[in-house]
Amino acid sequence: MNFLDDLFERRSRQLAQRSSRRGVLKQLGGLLVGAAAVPLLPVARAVAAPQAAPKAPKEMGDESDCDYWRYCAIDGFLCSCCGGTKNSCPPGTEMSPITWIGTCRNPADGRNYVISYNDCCGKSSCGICLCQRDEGDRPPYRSDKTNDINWCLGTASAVYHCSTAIVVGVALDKGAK
Amino acid sequence: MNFLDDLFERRSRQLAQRSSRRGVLKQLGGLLVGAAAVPLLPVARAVAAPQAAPKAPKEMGDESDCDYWRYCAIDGFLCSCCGGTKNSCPPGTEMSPITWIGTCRNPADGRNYVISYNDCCGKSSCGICLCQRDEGDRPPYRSDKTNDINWCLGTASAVYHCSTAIVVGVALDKGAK
Amino acid sequence: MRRFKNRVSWAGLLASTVLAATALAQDSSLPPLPIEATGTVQSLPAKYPDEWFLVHDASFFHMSDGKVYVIDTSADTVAEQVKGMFNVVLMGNIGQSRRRGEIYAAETFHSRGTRGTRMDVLTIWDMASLAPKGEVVWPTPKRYMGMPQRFAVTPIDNDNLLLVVNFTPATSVTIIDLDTREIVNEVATPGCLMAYPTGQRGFSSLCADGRLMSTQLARDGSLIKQTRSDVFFNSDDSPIFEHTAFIEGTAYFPSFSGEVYPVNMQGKVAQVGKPWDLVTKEERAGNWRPGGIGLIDADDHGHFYILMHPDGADGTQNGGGSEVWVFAAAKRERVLKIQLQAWGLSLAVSRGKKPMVLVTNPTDMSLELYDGTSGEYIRSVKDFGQETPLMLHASYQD
Amino acid sequence: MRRFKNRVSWAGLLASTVLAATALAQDSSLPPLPIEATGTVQSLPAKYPDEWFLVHDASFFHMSDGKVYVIDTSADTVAEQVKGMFNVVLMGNIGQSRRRGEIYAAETFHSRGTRGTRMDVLTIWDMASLAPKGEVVWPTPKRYMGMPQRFAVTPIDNDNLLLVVNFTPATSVTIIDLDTREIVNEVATPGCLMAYPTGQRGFSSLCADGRLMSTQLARDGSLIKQTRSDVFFNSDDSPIFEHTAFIEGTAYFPSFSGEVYPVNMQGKVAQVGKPWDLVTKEERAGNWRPGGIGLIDADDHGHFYILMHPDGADGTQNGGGSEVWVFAAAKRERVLKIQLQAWGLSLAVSRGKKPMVLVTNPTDMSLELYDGTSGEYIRSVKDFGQETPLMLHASYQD
Repeated sequence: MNFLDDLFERRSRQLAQRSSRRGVLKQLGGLLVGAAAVPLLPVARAVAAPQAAPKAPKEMGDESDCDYWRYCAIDGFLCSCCGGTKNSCPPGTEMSPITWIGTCRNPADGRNYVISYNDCCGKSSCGICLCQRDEGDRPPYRSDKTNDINWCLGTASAVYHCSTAIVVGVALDKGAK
Repeated sequence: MNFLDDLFERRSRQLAQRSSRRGVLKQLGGLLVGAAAVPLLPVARAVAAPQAAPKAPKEMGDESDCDYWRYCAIDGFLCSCCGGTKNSCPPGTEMSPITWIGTCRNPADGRNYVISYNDCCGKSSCGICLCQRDEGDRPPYRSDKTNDINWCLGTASAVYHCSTAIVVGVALDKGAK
Repeated sequence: MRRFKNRVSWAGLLASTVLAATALAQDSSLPPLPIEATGTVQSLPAKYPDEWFLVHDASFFHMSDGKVYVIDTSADTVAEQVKGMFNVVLMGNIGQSRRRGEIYAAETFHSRGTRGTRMDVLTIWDMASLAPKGEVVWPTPKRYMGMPQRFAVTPIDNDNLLLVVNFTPATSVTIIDLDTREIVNEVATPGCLMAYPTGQRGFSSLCADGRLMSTQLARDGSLIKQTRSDVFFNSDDSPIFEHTAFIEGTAYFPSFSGEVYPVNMQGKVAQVGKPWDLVTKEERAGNWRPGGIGLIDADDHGHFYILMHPDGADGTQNGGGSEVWVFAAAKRERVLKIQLQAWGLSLAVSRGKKPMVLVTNPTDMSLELYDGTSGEYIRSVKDFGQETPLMLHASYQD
Repeated sequence: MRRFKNRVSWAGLLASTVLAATALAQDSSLPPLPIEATGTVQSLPAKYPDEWFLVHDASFFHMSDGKVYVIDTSADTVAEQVKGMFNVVLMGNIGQSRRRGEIYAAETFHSRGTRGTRMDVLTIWDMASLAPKGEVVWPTPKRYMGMPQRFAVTPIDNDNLLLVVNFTPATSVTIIDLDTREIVNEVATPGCLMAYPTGQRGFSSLCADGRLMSTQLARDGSLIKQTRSDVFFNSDDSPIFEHTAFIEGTAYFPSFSGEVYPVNMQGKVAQVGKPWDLVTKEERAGNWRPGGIGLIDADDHGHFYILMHPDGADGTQNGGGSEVWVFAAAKRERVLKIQLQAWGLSLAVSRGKKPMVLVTNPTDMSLELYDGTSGEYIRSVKDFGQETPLMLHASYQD
């Protein structure tokens, strides 16, 4: 019955994932006017873990799974499935410097982290592990919170390939998005 | 059970049709050297049907069906399904002047006709009614008989959209291909 | 199913096809078929019938090969339904001019397919020939790229001017003279996006701070004035969709939570009216909410149609809905609920006497047609080579 | 199935996902995660392991967006299997140089996507970075476009020269110096097509009249001599495939009817050997025949692998097969039959000690991996965004 399994897996993906160009990558800050700007992040820079600490920083879960904690506000193909990782681009692509910031809770330590969703650009749709999590998504007029925009901006090519999720700090408060 | 019907229809199409870039359009003549040439056709030009003839020329069948008699050596998307007809291109495309010639038997009159399979070019794959009938197909080194080549040659754009099947004469003998 | 498990049957299937094609009756006394012309190319009517739609398949898995299909939804077979298509590369957007018989497509090319120099182009398609009849090239590429929109490429001023939305992420609107096919101006819309026609020669944009900004233009496309409305929604807590339906000069903007904001766009400045509920108290308890991509559209009879889903929550707003609800806008009254076959992601409603609703079914990416008056399911449009037909347009978007 | 009939469950599904993600155990005494670098891009080994394949998805429904995926077939999950990809536009062809660590892709661009000026380009990809490191532009576009081939882009002369096949329909071969990345010559191959490496610095082409033509080149790519073989097959009645497998300098060309022609390519001129049968008398009675696109490939142990199907007839030659047969070429002996899970359309065989067979299954366009020694089915590679992965290449095509 492989045909059937296959079908339903596909349908499931379609239903759950194809329904929107999930924000892929989004933009720092709210009202950018006239030219690209780099607004302040709602971020307290995380202290690097002490070398001799008895405990090490920890994450849990599968970074190629849409449910992975960092992907709370991602939308697009997971670079982890495309030859990249959760925080690096597949070979031969270019990471977009302009991103949208999400705030995700790391279940391992209970902290909220600011996650930068940097797109990898310059090759066409990776096509693998399409992941749509619209939590906190807003329409494109709210550009700091939207995932319906192609964030391959400021890159040599505007062609979207996949999305990463990079820890850029600990969130000051849960509400910061 | 629409999901299932759909699945099997799709599988069926894949099995029967996706397996090769069916010749789409093919080239007149055999050994073209150095530059495109227009060799003689193995064709007796059909006399136009007399105006007062008691009987009219006749075809039968559905021209959007891969089984339609003219498509005996076609490979590609049927223009009949793409906004064109069996012998005309969809709006905004350009018909390739370089074609492959097949010989198909019209079941309505029992005659063998020479059919020119002219590609329509300049827009990307129509994607509809992919029809693969490899009868008489030969590998690309036998270019007058191959359907594995993109025959959008001599057109402004080399992009393949769909294929037509045009009656260009009555075949002198059944063997002419 | 058995025939696919039987590994030898495929070849047999082919062979039997061949036999069937030669086993028909024949009459050899018939005159031979005439020689046919080569080089013939079809054309379409300059004004498309009401039953025709433009189906924008952004090809999410192959964005370099986006397509817009012209579909006659009144026909039964795919061969009759598909009237033609044209390509729109890299998450483009389209607009239409009935008066000029033109479709405008904002698209993006790179000199090496997916790499090399980027070029943003507005391609002008002739509706009758479906051939390009002109183009406008951006001096610096900056057009808005994202999920398809209805108001990112917008003709105004009796189709004398065309507005194209930009995003870099700085926001602006490029203004094109449709007679000369030249860019005549670029107007910054700081913090605001999209171009909803407003007044005789202007447009409004939705702003991140919960306002609308209305821009008035002169005949030559130069800026007369920009006016910001009061704050009327909160884009954090009570966002409205950027998708809207126009009925007699009023744009109806649904909110995530199930209200609708009527905005009078007939004057020089958008006038925001009082929002009203799309859902009853009971429905609100069931978290019925609007959702989808192209989730709302209007007919010619004062009705708008909107995709609704139950169990709405943060994250469901883009996913579509299981029902289409039809409202008489002026009366603020729901007049019909259409239960979809499976699910709907985007919709469009035909113009004319008999409104028909075309809906993208995301479970198989087919299109389903419903009678806009009775809600009856009519037919599906499928197997037309589509990958992700994410935005539907009635053939004229006035 | 029920969950798709239940129209409210989709939204619920999403919501439960969110809950699940926040319901795990936590230890707040852990030090916080460090800040991570942005801008990191992965790279690959300069020499790919034996288990890696290049999967050419010509994207038959979106040819402007063809893709080549680098796939590690030894891994279990798609995330581990996919090492990267690059685009190849419009029915391209690829070749590889192990010595240079380069992949060559002949592709075609148009200035407006699917229209405008055509440009034929050889793009040189670095295997380690999967980034383009050079290109060669045709002065006049003429490259061969069609179903993907293994011998349309062929390095020769210890990878000093690259051959690219042209078809307009006039046939020729463009010769590129891989040091300077310049076109050094174009050699007409009248009536003959493809470029099979022959001798130290030459190639052979298959001719419509049933011959092979061998072309000898000088170090600078200039033509020394072209030699036509005797007629050894009839392209009407007893055609051979243009697909072949090289074993120790001999190319094995299967015929439609189930013979194989060994052609010694070690000298300056191709020497055609005596054909022998792939099928027994009984199998011939059952019309077992070769079929497929990339239907034949070789391992490093003197074996070739070929897709075979029963009930063969005129028209089945491109359709693939239900089995892969493995032959010890020197002994003219079949050593293994591999029953495929469903059907195979193209195959490639890995190099190295343990040959593995990768097969395109056209029923769902997945790839299936089989042990080349035991015939055992190992795993599938699927859901990697593929549309029509029509040609497979072992990671080094020596």
